[in-house]
Amino acid sequence: KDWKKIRVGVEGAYPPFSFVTPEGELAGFDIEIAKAVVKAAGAEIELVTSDYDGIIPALLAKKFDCIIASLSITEKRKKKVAFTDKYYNTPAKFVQKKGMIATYSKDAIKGKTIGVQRATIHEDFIRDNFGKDVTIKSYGTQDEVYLDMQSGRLDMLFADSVAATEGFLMKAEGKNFEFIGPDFTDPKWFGTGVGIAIRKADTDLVDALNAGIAKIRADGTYKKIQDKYFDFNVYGD
Amino acid sequence: MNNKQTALSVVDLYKSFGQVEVLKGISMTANKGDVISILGSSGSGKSTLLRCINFLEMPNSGKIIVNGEEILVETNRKGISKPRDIKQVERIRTKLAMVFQQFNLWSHMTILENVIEAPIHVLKIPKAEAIEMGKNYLDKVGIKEKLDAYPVQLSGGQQQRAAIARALAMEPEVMLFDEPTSALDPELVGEVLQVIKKLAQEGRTMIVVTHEMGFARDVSSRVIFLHNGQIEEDGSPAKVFENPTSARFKEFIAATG
Amino acid sequence: MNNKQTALSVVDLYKSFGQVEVLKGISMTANKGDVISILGSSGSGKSTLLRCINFLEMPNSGKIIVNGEEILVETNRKGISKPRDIKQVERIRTKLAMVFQQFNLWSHMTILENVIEAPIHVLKIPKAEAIEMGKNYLDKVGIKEKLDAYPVQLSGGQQQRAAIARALAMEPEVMLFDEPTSALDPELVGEVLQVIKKLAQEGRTMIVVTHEMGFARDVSSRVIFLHNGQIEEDGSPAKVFENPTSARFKEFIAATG
Amino acid sequence: MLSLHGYGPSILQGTILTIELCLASLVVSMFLGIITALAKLSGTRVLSVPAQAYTTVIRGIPDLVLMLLIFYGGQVLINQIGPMAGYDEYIDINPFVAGISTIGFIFGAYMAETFRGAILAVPESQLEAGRAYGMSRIQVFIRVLLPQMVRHAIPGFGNNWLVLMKATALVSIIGLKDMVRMAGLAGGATRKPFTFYMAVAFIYLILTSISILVLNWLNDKYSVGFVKD
Amino acid sequence: MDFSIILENLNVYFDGLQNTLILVSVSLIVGLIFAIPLAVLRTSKNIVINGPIWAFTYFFRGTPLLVQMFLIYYGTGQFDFIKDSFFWIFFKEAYFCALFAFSLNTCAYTTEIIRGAIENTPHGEVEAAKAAGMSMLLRIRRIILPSAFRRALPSYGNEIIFMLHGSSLASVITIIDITGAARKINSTYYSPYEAFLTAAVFYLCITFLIIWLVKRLEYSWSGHLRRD
Ligand SMILES: Nc1ncnc2c1ncn2[C@@H]1O[C@H](COP(=O)(O)OP(=O)(O)OP(=O)(O)O)[C@@H](O)[C@H]1O
Ligand SMILES: Nc1ncnc2c1ncn2[C@@H]1O[C@H](COP(=O)(O)OP(=O)(O)OP(=O)(O)O)[C@@H](O)[C@H]1O
Ligand SMILES: [Mg+2]
Ligand SMILES: [Mg+2]
Repeated sequence: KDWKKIRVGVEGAYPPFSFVTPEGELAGFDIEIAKAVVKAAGAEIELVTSDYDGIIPALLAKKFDCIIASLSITEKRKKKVAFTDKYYNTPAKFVQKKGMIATYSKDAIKGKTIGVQRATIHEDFIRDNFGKDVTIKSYGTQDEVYLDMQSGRLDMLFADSVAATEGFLMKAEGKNFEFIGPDFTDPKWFGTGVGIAIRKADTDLVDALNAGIAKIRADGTYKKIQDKYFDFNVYGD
Repeated sequence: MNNKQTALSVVDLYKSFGQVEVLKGISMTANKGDVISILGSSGSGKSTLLRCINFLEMPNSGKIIVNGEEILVETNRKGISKPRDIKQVERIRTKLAMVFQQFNLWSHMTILENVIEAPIHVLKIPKAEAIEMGKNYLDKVGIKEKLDAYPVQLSGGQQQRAAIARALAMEPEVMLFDEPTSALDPELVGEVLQVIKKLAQEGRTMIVVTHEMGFARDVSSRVIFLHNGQIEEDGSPAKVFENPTSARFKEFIAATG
Repeated sequence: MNNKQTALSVVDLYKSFGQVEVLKGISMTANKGDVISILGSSGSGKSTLLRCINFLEMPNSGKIIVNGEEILVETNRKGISKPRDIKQVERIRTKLAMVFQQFNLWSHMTILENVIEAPIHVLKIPKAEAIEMGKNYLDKVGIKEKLDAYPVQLSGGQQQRAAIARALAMEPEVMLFDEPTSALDPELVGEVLQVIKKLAQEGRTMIVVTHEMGFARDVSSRVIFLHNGQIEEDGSPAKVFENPTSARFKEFIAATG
Repeated sequence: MLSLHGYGPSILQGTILTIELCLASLVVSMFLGIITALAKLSGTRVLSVPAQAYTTVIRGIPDLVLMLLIFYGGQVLINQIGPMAGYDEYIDINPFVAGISTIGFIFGAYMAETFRGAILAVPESQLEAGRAYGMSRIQVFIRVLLPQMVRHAIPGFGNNWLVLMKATALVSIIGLKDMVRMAGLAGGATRKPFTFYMAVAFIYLILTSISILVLNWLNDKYSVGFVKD
Repeated sequence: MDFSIILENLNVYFDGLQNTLILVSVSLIVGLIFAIPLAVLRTSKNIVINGPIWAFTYFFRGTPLLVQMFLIYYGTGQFDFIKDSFFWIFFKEAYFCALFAFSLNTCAYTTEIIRGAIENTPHGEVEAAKAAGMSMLLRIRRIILPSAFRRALPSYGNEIIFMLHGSSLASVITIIDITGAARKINSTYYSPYEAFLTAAVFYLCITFLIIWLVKRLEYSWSGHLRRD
């Protein structure tokens, strides 16, 4: 199959990686990377939005051809879909109301209510490691997690550190909240970075997109996009 | 026993609907044991008169006196009159049982439940007693075996008799009948009039709006003829049918007889 | 002009509903210009006969021949008979206009629209021409001024006449009337019978199910008496009313006369 | 306030999408509804049994579950059938079309019941008159049955329409950018969800009110010939 | 179809079932309790009394339940005066928000259903009650409402089913009801068929159960309509 046009599944409620501008346009790091990579792969792009918890089923259902939505490359997901190389990699962290607990420990967060986005690595991590000790609340979008954190329905949230910084802590409403505890990067849950997911059958598309990622890394496009959103290296080492 | 004891007085009753004057000064008195037939052509105000007596319609002016007690009326700022004390009206209504032309049995209750409903919940009679009494009255009108049936399951005549039993169970001072037979076939008409006749013989006070000349002539103790909202003829059946004074009433009996 | 030309033949018609045999071998012939009255007590199968003639009911056996053309019937594997060619039935129905007892005017169309509907859409007559013709027929039955009214806005007699106009506008070989006056008050009965009489005088072939003895006697050229699904009496009005051969028909005229 | 923190335009886009979605689904549901109603009334088991199953099952399952099922499952199904039928390309269903067919499919079942009732409400005698005058089955259907059932169908149809309109809110959950989704995104981004959801609630109220006016007008229009003046 | 997914996760569905049943039954009961007096007041001719009730039912019947839920769940969190008030104890809980939204919603629909039934009470039966000397409250209690309930039952049966269907929206505000369970399983196993078909079967069973119960109640309540 020749990939003249690639339909890319994105989310839209995960600032700064993807969000909707007041004019109703999709924007964000994921979106721009998607446009750049697809262009570098020599194809046209069509963006299709989907809720996060349905995004892999939707890919499998062929509603689009690949997912560029901050999807971490994990073993569990690899059973269902193929991944390209990573296009960024950032650790996950807890966020809490300032000063709620002084120092992080497994015991200290016992009994707390923790918000995560549904079907994310963060949900898996909390469920597998703290499932018995805390109350987990799963949300459709990351924005809803922030809303409930702010409104006080949640004691803590667990999310990607960059997303939480840019999407919440740096905003006005995030001023009373702070990170707590270490960076979490265990590849068992957090994988080896964030990649583009593709149906396993479409190996040619994996190659094409990998070439695309390599190309924008090389020609400076990646750096340009990164600098627009972050003042550090999101690609990781 | 003083036969002249007054059960119901209506004094100078006026009623209009909007611009239309329906009753224009009706006065009448029913003594205990009277059976008064009210005759009149369609639209002459017969139903309106009955409905004013128990305040289902609010009269514009005039007095209703039941068993010596006058129903008190007040007029509000807008000139609309209403009962001064709705509790009094409710109490007096229990003394004036009405039997409707369309029966108006409560369709969600069995016949017996229809009959005992008001005695239990309005008169506060103990349930067991009310059931006893209800059965008696159903027996009296001849439909005791139907007591567990619902109204739809009865024929017109049976429904009518159930409605009469319901009225009787209130043991009212006065029973008001509004054309109790007009919706029935000739056979049933006979049936129902028999029941009313029996009640008359027992000495009940009854006011019966009817088109049955035979009934008016043979059963009632007094006949009142309404015309254009006024009483045109009033007297014993013998008198009014033999020597009517009103020309209009003469025409009326000529046409219906 | 040969008056003996056959317009409609019914040959040995049988019809049953489930177990009930309603028509048990009916044979009859209507010549051009005949006005046949069909009499019979309630339930004797009169309506069923008319409805079989234009195949609104499917006969179990027997033949219907309209204007020399036989309606072809076939029997399927389950033993149920049905028209071999529905197109033929549809074509023949245009020659047999039926006037229903309940009129069955199409309630969503005005009177004129009712009249021109089938001529335009079935007979494919140009619209302008159909309107012209429709107005004529409405005039003929005396309700031209109502052409823009809807059926509900007309009195019973007016609706009946509109239904006749609708049938006439098909310029049919035979008109079938099912108790055209039974739902009307005496005044309207007269009105409608006048119209039918006028049509009779113009030489139309008509089959009229009726309870009006007067009509059967004075207007029709032949009277058929149905009883228990069979023809009990058949002949000119003079003959059947003066010298009835069937005992049952004697009773019938005694009761209705 | 009217600019809604700058998100006015995107809410407006969502509103337009909602309206388009409503109207398009309505068309689909009416089409399915009438076919199903006719199938149910056909008296032929091959037609009436599936029609009955369709209406019963659809009305027994929440819209949201059906939507999730059809939206995800339906595409999988199509892509399984496609290759079997010898079609190798991915069959591209755009989400808007998927939304329309999903809502149309669900409300087709409700419409079918409304239409069935309306058809039964047309007196048999009216149809007989048509037959007696030589009309073909199709002519009787188009010229007598349809115009008369419209009137009987309007009240039920109106209810279905109001419910359908509200049900389109659910497409926001499966990712279509209707006004509820836009309000959610805007509310999330500005942290002022109440403002946006309230705005959307009022837009719905306006749409409902307009619909009621139109339905009343339709009802009057089609009462002609049925009520005596 | 991979039945092992369903079988392994049946307990998730049963937990969901429990939540669904609690949500539906509690909100139906609360909604009905408030709907009865509201319906009676709604028939009042006094605009000061029936106006606000009209507005309430118009709002809740004119907007999607989903929007109502978002308004109550996320919307309340926007205001500090609510967050600082005593009520926050309740609105903090997703479960309470769902119950609150569902109850208001079903209350609005039920109010209109009962109002319609009240207005269809045969006029003569009401007059007969007046003529027997019944007070207004007694009339409402003994004649109007019992008669109205019987007429309202078929529509109310539909409302119960709509409420069951509506309850699936609880899943969008973090509650794991039947739908929530299905979404959780879909996102874990990426198998929409297994996940949602199972949920659909659960709902179908409950729906049929409701229909059957309502039919039975209708039968035992409709003795007064049967002629035999
Ligand atoms: N609620 C009302 N509003 C306006 N006019 C009314 C109302 N009720 C009765 N009327 C009018 O009052 C007049 C008398 O009505 P009423 O029912 O008392 O007549 P009636 O003597 O009982 O006649 P009938 O023998 O036909 O029952 C009639 O002209 C009627 O139209
Ligand atoms: N569709 C039907 N199914 C079963 N029985 C029927 C049907 N139509 C008519 N019948 C029966 O056939 C018999 C004849 O009916 P038909 O309508 O032809 O009588 P009729 O002579 O027209 O009587 P009427 O003067 O009362 O109209 C009746 O006993 C009737 O009950
Ligand atoms: Mg009267
Ligand atoms: Mg007949």
